[in-house]
Amino acid sequence: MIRFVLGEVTNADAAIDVARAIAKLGIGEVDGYAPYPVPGFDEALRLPKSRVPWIVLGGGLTGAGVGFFLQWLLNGWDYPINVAGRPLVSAPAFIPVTFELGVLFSAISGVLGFFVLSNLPRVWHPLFEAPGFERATLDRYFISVRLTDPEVDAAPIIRAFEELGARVTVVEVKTTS
Amino acid sequence: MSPMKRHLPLFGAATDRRTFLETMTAALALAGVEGCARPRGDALPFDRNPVDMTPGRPLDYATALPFFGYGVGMVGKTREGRPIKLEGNPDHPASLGAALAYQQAAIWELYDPRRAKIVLHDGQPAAFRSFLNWMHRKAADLGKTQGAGLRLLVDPTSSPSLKAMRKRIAERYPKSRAYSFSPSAPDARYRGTELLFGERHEVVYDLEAADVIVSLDADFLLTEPSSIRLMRQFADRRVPENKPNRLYVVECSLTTTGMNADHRFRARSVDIAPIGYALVAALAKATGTNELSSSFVETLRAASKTPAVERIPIEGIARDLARARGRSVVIAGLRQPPLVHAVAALMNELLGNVDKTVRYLPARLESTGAQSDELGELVRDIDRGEVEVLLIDAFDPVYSAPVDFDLGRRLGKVPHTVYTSLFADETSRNCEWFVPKAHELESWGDYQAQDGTVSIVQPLIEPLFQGRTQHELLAPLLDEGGGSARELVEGHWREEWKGRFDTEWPKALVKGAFTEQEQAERPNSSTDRLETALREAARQPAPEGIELALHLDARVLDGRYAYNPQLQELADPVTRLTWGNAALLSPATARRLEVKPGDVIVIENGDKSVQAPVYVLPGHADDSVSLSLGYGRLGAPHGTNAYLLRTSDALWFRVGVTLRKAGKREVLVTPQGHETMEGRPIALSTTLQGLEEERTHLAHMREPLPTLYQTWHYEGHRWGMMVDLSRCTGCSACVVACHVENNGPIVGPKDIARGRDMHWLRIDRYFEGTADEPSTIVQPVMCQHCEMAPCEYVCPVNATVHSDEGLNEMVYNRCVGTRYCSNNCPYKVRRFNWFDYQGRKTPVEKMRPNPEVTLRSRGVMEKCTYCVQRIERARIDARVQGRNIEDGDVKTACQQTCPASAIVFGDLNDDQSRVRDLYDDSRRYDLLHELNTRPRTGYLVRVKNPNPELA
Amino acid sequence: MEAGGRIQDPLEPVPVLAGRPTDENITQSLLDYLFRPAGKRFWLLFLAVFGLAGVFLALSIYTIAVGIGVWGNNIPVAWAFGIINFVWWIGIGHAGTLISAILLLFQQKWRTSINRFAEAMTLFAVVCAGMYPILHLGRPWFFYWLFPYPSVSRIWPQFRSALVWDVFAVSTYFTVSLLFWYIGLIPDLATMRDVAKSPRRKRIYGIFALGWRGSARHWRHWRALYVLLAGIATPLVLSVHTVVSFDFATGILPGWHTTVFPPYFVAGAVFSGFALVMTLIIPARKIFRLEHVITIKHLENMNKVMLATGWMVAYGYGVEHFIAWYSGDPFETYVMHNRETGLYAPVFWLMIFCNVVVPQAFWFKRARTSLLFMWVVSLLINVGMWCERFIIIVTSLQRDFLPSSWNDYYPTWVDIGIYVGTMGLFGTLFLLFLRFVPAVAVAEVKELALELEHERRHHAPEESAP
Amino acid sequence: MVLVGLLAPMIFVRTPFYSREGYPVYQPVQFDHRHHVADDGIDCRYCHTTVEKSSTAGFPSVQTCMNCHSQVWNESPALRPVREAYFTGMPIRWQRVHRLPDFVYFDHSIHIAKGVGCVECHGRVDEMPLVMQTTPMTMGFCLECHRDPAPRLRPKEAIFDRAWKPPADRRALGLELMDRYDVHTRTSCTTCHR
Repeated sequence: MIRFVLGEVTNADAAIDVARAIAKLGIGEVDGYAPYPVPGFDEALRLPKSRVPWIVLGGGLTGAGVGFFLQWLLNGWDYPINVAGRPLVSAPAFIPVTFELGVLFSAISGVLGFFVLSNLPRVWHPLFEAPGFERATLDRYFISVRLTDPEVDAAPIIRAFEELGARVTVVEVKTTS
Repeated sequence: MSPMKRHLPLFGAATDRRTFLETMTAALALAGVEGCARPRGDALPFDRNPVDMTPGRPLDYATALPFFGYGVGMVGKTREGRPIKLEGNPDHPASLGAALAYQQAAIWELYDPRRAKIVLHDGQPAAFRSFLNWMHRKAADLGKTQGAGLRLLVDPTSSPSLKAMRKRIAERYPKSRAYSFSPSAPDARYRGTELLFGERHEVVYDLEAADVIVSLDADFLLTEPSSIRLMRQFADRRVPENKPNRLYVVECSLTTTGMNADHRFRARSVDIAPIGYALVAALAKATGTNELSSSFVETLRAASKTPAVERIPIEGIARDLARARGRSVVIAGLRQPPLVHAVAALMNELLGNVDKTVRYLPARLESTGAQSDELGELVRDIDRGEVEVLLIDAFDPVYSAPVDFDLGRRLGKVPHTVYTSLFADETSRNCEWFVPKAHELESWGDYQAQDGTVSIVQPLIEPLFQGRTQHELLAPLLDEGGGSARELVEGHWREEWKGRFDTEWPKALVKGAFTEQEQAERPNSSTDRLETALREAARQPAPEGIELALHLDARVLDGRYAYNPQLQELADPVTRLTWGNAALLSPATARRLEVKPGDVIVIENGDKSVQAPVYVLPGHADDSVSLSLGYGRLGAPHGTNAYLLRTSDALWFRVGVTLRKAGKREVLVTPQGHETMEGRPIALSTTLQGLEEERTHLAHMREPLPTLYQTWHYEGHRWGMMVDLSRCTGCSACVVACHVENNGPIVGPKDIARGRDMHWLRIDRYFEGTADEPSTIVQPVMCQHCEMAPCEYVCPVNATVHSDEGLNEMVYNRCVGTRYCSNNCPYKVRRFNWFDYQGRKTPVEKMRPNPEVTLRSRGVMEKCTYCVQRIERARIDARVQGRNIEDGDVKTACQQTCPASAIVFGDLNDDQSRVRDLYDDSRRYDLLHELNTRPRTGYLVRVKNPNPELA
Repeated sequence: MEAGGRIQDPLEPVPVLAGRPTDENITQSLLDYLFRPAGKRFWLLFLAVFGLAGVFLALSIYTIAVGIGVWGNNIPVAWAFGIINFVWWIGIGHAGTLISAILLLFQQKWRTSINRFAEAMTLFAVVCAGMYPILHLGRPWFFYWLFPYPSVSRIWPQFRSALVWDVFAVSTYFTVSLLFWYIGLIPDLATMRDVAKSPRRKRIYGIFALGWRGSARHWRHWRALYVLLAGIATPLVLSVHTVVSFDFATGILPGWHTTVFPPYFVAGAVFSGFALVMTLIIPARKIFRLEHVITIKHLENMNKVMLATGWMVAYGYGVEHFIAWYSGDPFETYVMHNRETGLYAPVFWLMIFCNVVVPQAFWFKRARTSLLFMWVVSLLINVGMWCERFIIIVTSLQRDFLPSSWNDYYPTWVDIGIYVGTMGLFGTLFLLFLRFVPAVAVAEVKELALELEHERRHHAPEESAP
Repeated sequence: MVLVGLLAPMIFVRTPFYSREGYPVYQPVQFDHRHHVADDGIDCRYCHTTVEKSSTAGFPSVQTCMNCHSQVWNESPALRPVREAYFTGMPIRWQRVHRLPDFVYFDHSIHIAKGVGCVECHGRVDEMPLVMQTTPMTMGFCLECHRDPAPRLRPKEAIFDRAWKPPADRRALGLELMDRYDVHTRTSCTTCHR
C-alpha cells in the first residue's frame, strides 16, 4: 500500500515555505507541484540538479561522430567515386551534415532523456485521484509526501501541513506486492 | 532443400523422361495455381537461324540516297534487321564517309508513322493488284495509239536503270512524252554550259587545288549537289598548315557558304549578274588576256551598270584571281540564271582552271532542260486535252509547281492520273490513283554521282507499308515480265555488264560504288551566244524596288524533307530558326519598314500574297526580302509556303514586290537566346596575319589554372575531343547524327520556344562587327567532359560522376531530376526530359531507336556522353580479341559524319593519336578557361585568310 | 538606466503584461476562446484556406502525373518557382525558433506571449517549404534516394552536394522545432486537460499531456531541456539558412557564387519571418482578445528588429553589386547590370522598395506603433523577400556564361497555383492550431506574472527613495 | 512502427521472392536442360550460339530443335508445339527467365573472354528441369564480382563445364587468371549504363 500525503496552498511563496518545512521532516519522498516552474522550489525540496544536460552533450557528440563517419564510409570507402576530380573524402564539404546530425541527435536524446528521467509519458497517476489536484496545473500549489512503508505514521506530516495552513488530503493506493 | 524440390517434389534424380513429360504437362496445367515466377515477358526466337546476322551485333549494308537527283553513297547500320543509323560510305566520292543532316535524318523518314500505307483509287482504299491490272489494261490501250495520251512527270534522276527504262518506254510509245520537274533542279548550270559551249555538261568542281574561290550567290557548301565533297575539300584547305584558300562570296541572303567567307559582299540576287559581268571585264584587264574581243568587254561593261557593282572591290578580287591562274575557281549559284553560269564558266576558261579546279563531264541528270519550260509543256498538253494517262513520280508537283500553272486544278482535267509518294500530300488529293512509295532504304535502285560513280541502292529492310519503287510503277508499261524492282535493276546491269555481271554485281553491292571509265570532256567555248544574251541584258534597265528572293532551305531543301521532324527541329545553320521559316530582312530595310523581329508582314507579288514573320538577319542585302522554300506543306504546316509566290517566269527572284505590316506578331521558334558574344572570349577567330601573336595569347587559355585539390591522374585511356573552328562550317550534320545515334527525342515547336531543346550537340552562331556587314562564327558545343566538372559535385545522388577514363558520365537510371547539374554547367549542354518524350511510340517508331543507348525516361537529365556506347563496343570487341583499343577504333557519331572533319575524338594519352596532335596544337584553347573546369573538349581557333589588299 | 546602475527592464514602463492578473484569470483569459464554439467568420476563413490547400493538392498530383514540364522551367532556368518558394517559406520559418530560442537565451521577457505563436508558424512554414524540394524533382517518387539507406544497388548519396546538406538541415530543423514546440506545449496541454469540461476533450488533451502533473521533479528536467533545446536551436536556425544559401553560393554561376550569401540569407530569413509573424499576430490578437499579453510593446520591438534586419539585407544587396563591380569580372558585372535593367528589372526595383525603402519608416515611433501601418509594411516585406529570391535565382540562371544559351523564364498557371496553394496549406494548419492549442504559453505567462510581482516588491523601497 | 515501415521494404527487395531466385519458370514446351545437357551432353553453345561473339547468348531457333527432333522423338506429342512452330513459322513463345532492366548493358562475349563461367550467374542449369534464376542479379550482385573478380574466375577451358571443381585456393587461381586474361576491375557507371 502506498500513501500520498498532500498539502495544498494558494500561492507560490507559501508553497516554498511549506516545501522547505516538510522536506526538513525528512519523512518519505517529498515532491511539489505548481502550474509553472516556481523559482526556489527545487532548493526548498532539496532536489539535485537535472542530468539532462549531460545526456544532450553525449547525444550531440555521438551525432556529430556518426555524421562524419557515415560520410567517410559511404563516399570515401564503400563506393569511392571520382566526383568532379575532388578528393574522395572532402572534409570541408562534410561539415554541414556532421553538424546537423550532431544537433539532431542531441535534441532527440535530450527529449528521450527527459522522458526517462521523469518517467513520463504516463496516462494515470495516483495523485490524479486526489480531489482538487487538477488545479495543480492551473492556479494551486501542492506538496506531496510519498509513503511506501505502511508502518510509517503520517500524523507528523499532516500536522506540519496544518501548521503552515495547507489543506491536507491523503491518497491511498492499493498495490499488489 | 533445393527450391526445385520445393516446387516439384515428384522428381527424384532417376525420373525417366516419359514420366517427366507427363507430370510436367500436369504441372503446366497447375501452373496458374502453382506459385512460380511472375512472368518476365516472352522471348521469341527466329524460326530459322538467320544467315550472316548475329543477334546483338550490328550489320552494315552499302546503299545510296539521292541528293538533287545524284547519288550519295551510304552505309546503313542495321540491328536485328532494322536500319538504325546511316553513315557516309568512305568509298564513295560524293560522300567520303561523311553525310549531311539530310542523309542522317532519313532514318526518321523511314519510320515515320504518317507515311502512306495503302493504295488509293479516287480516295478509296484499293489493292495494289487491282492497280496493276488497271495499268496493264491501260498499257494495252496506249500501245494501240503509240502512247499518244501517255505522259510521265518525274524527278530528274541520275539512275541508269531508270533512264534506260524511260528510254525503252519512249521507244515502245513513240508518241508519249516524259517531262521532268523538280523545284530545286540544277538546270541553270547545265544551260549555262550550253550557252558557252553549245552543249550541256556536268560541271564538277574540285576545290582541292583552289587557292582562290569566288562564289556568285552559290551555297556550294550545303545546298548544292556534291556539297559534301566540296565541304571536305574546302575545309581541308582552311587550316593554316595547309596553305589556306581564300573565299569571296557575293550573295543576297546569308548562307552557310557566306558564313565561311573571308570576304563577303551582299547584293540583291538580281544584282549578282551585273557583278559577274563586271568581274569578267576586270578579269580580262587583270589577266591581260586577248581571248575576249573588245566589243564583248564593252557589252560586259554596259551590262554591269548598276550601283550594286560600285559597292564591291571588283578590281581587287580580279587581281587576286589573276594571281591564282589555274588555282582558282568561280562558282555561280543555282538560283542565278544560265547567263551568270556561262559567265562563271567563261572566267574559269580565262583563268585556265578547266581540268584543274573545274571538270566538264557528260550530263548525268536525264532531263537537263529548264524545269519550268518542261512543266509548261505538260500544262500545255493538258490544256490541249492531249493527256489521257499521267504518271507522276516527282516531288509533290501540285505543291511545288509555279503557282501560275495551277497544276492542282489542271490535274483534275486529266482522265487518268497516277501518283506515288511517301506521304499523302497536296498532289495525292488530286490524283485518281495513289500508290505508296517505297523509301530508298526499302528499295532496289541505282544512282550516279556527278563524277559518274554509280552506286546500287539495296534495301536495308522490307517495305514497311508495301511501298513501291518507280521501277515497279513503270514496269507494267513495258511488259518485259519480272516486275520487281530487284529484277529490273539487276536486269539493267546484266545488260550493261554482259558476262561480267556475276563478278561485278556482288562487288558493287559490297563496295557501294563503282566508276565506269570515261574521258573528261574538253569543250571549246565561244562567246557569241553570250554576247547576244548580254546585249539583251544590257538593254534591260537596272530594276528598282524591293526584291523577293526565294531560297533552298538549309534544312528541308525545297520541301521534300519537310515531313521529317528531325530536320524541322534542327536549327537553321544561319538563322537558328526551327519549325518554320521567316521573311529575312536586312537591319536597314527592317528599320525603313519599321518592323521588328516577330512582326508578321504581308508579301505581295502581283495578285499572290503570303504572310510571314520578320527575321532581321545581319548581313542580308538591303531592299530584298528572302523566303526559303519548302514550308507550309499539307502534312507539315509549319512556316510560310513560299511557293505561293513562285511563278514560272521568276523561279528564284523578282524585283517589285510590296511589303506591308499585317499588324500581328508571331513567335520565332529558336533554341539560341542571343546573337552576339557580348565581347566574351568564346568562339575565337583570327587572321592568318594575326595568328602568330594569337598563339602566344592562346597559351594562357589552355594551361590548367592552379587548384587547391590534388588532381586525379588517368592511366590507360584519357578520352578527349578537339573541334577545329577553322574547319567547321556550321552545316549541322553532326547535330542530327548525334540525335539519331543517341535516340534524341523531338519535342516540337512549343517546347523549343520554351527553351527545352533536346539536342546534346548544338551549334552556336555568333555575329561580330556591324549589323550590316557582320562576320559570322559558328561553334559546336557539346558536353566538355570537364575533369573538374561543376555539374558533378552538386548532384546529390551520384548520378553524374567521372569514369576512370575521365568521361563525365550521366547515369539516367540514378537521376532524380533536381536539375542542379544543369544550373551549375557553365556550358549549358545538359538537357532535361520535361515530359515523357520517349513514351507513346507507335510500333513502327519503336523500330527506330539505337538499342545501344538507353531511352531516357521522364524527369531525368541527359547530355553528350562522347558516344560511350561506341567506346564500350570498341573496348569489348578489342578485349575479346585480346588487344587494346587503337586510335580510330572509336569514332563519335558527330566526328564520323562531319563533312569538314572538324571534330576529332580519341585518346589523349596516346601520343600517336590524331586528337593528341590537335591537343598539342598551339591554336588550341579551352572554352571558359578561367573557370578552371579543365575540359577534355578543346577548340582550335578559327583562322581566316582575308586579302591584305582589301583589308 | 538609473542611479543604482541596475539595468532596468527596457520594456518598462509600458508593460509586457497589462495589469496584475492572478494565475486564475490568466488561465481564464488565455484558454477561454478554445472552449467557445468557433464563430461563422472563422469557418468561412477556414473553408477559404482549406479550398486553396485543395488546389495545392490537385496541382501537385497533376505535376507528378504529367511531368515537371507543366511548370515554366527550362534550360537555362532549371530552377524557378519551386526553389524560390522553398527558400521563401524556409526563411519565414526562421522567425519562430529565433524568437523563442534566442530571446529565451537572452532572457527577454517580452518573448513569452508570442513564442508559441511564432513556433507554430515555423513548423507550418517548414512543412510548406518541405513540399517544394520533392515536388520540383523530375522523378519525385525517388526522393528517398537522397537519404543514405542501404540499397541493393550499393550506391549512396553524394555528400558534397548542397542539396544533400539541405535534406539533413531541413529535416533536422523540422524535427528540432517540433520537439521544442511540443516540449513547451506539454504543461499547457496538461492545463487544457484539467480545465476541459467534456470528458472527450479531457481524454484527448490528457493523452497529449503525457501525464504531466506539474511535479517539481519534472519541472527541473523540463527547464533544463527547454533551455538546452533553445541553445541548440539557435545555431541550428542560423545553420539551416546558411545551408540553403549554399545551394547557390557553392554554385559557380555569376550572381550565386558569393561569400556574403550565408549571413545575408539568415538576415533575410529573420526579416521575412518577423514580417509574417506581424502579418498574422496583429489580426490574431484582436480576434482572440490577447491585447493584454501581446501588447503594443511587443509589436514595436518586432518592428525595431525588422528595421535592423532590413538594413542587413540592404547591406547584402550592396555588397553583391559592389563586389561585382570591384572584381571587374564581366560575367558578374553583366548579371548585376541585367538585374537593374534587364527583363526582370521591375521585380528588382520592387524588391528594393519593399525591403530597403519601406522599413525606413520604422525610424519613427508613430510608424512603429500604428497597427494598420505596420501590418501593411509586414505584407510588403513578405512580397519584397519573395522578389529577392526570384531575382537571385532566375536572373542569375537567365544570363550566365555563354550568351547562346541565354533564355527567359515565364511561370505557368500551375506554378502560380501551387504557390498560392501552399499558402492555403499554411493557413489551414495555422487555423487548426489556433483552434485546438493554446496560442500563448500559459505556464510561461504565469511565471512571468510571478517574476513581475517579485520585481515590483523589490523596487518598492527604491522607488519610494528620494 | 516508423522503423518497421522503413525496414520492411529494404528487407522485401532482398527476398528471393522479389529477386525471383529459385522460382522455376514454366515454358510452353517442357524443355529439360537436365536431360539435354547432362544426359545427352550437349554443349551450351550448341543452342546458345552467339554467347562468345555477341552481347546476347542467343535463343535457339526451332530449326535448332528440329536438327535432332526431326529424327528423334519426331512424333512425341510433347514436341507438337515445336513442329508447329517449325512448319508454320510462328515462333514458340518461350518465357524469359533472366531479364536485366533496359538501362543495363550486359555483354556475354566479354565475360566469357575474361573467364567467367556460365554457372557463376546462371547456376547449375544442367540440374534444372525448369530453368530458374539462382542469383539475385541486382547491381550489388554485379558489383561484388566487378570489384573483386578473382574468386569467381575459371580457366577458359572450364567456362562451359558445369561440373568444374575449383581448386582449394580459388583466389590464388583467380589472381593468376586475372593477369593471364588481363582482367580489370571495372566499376565505372558507363561500363554497364549507357
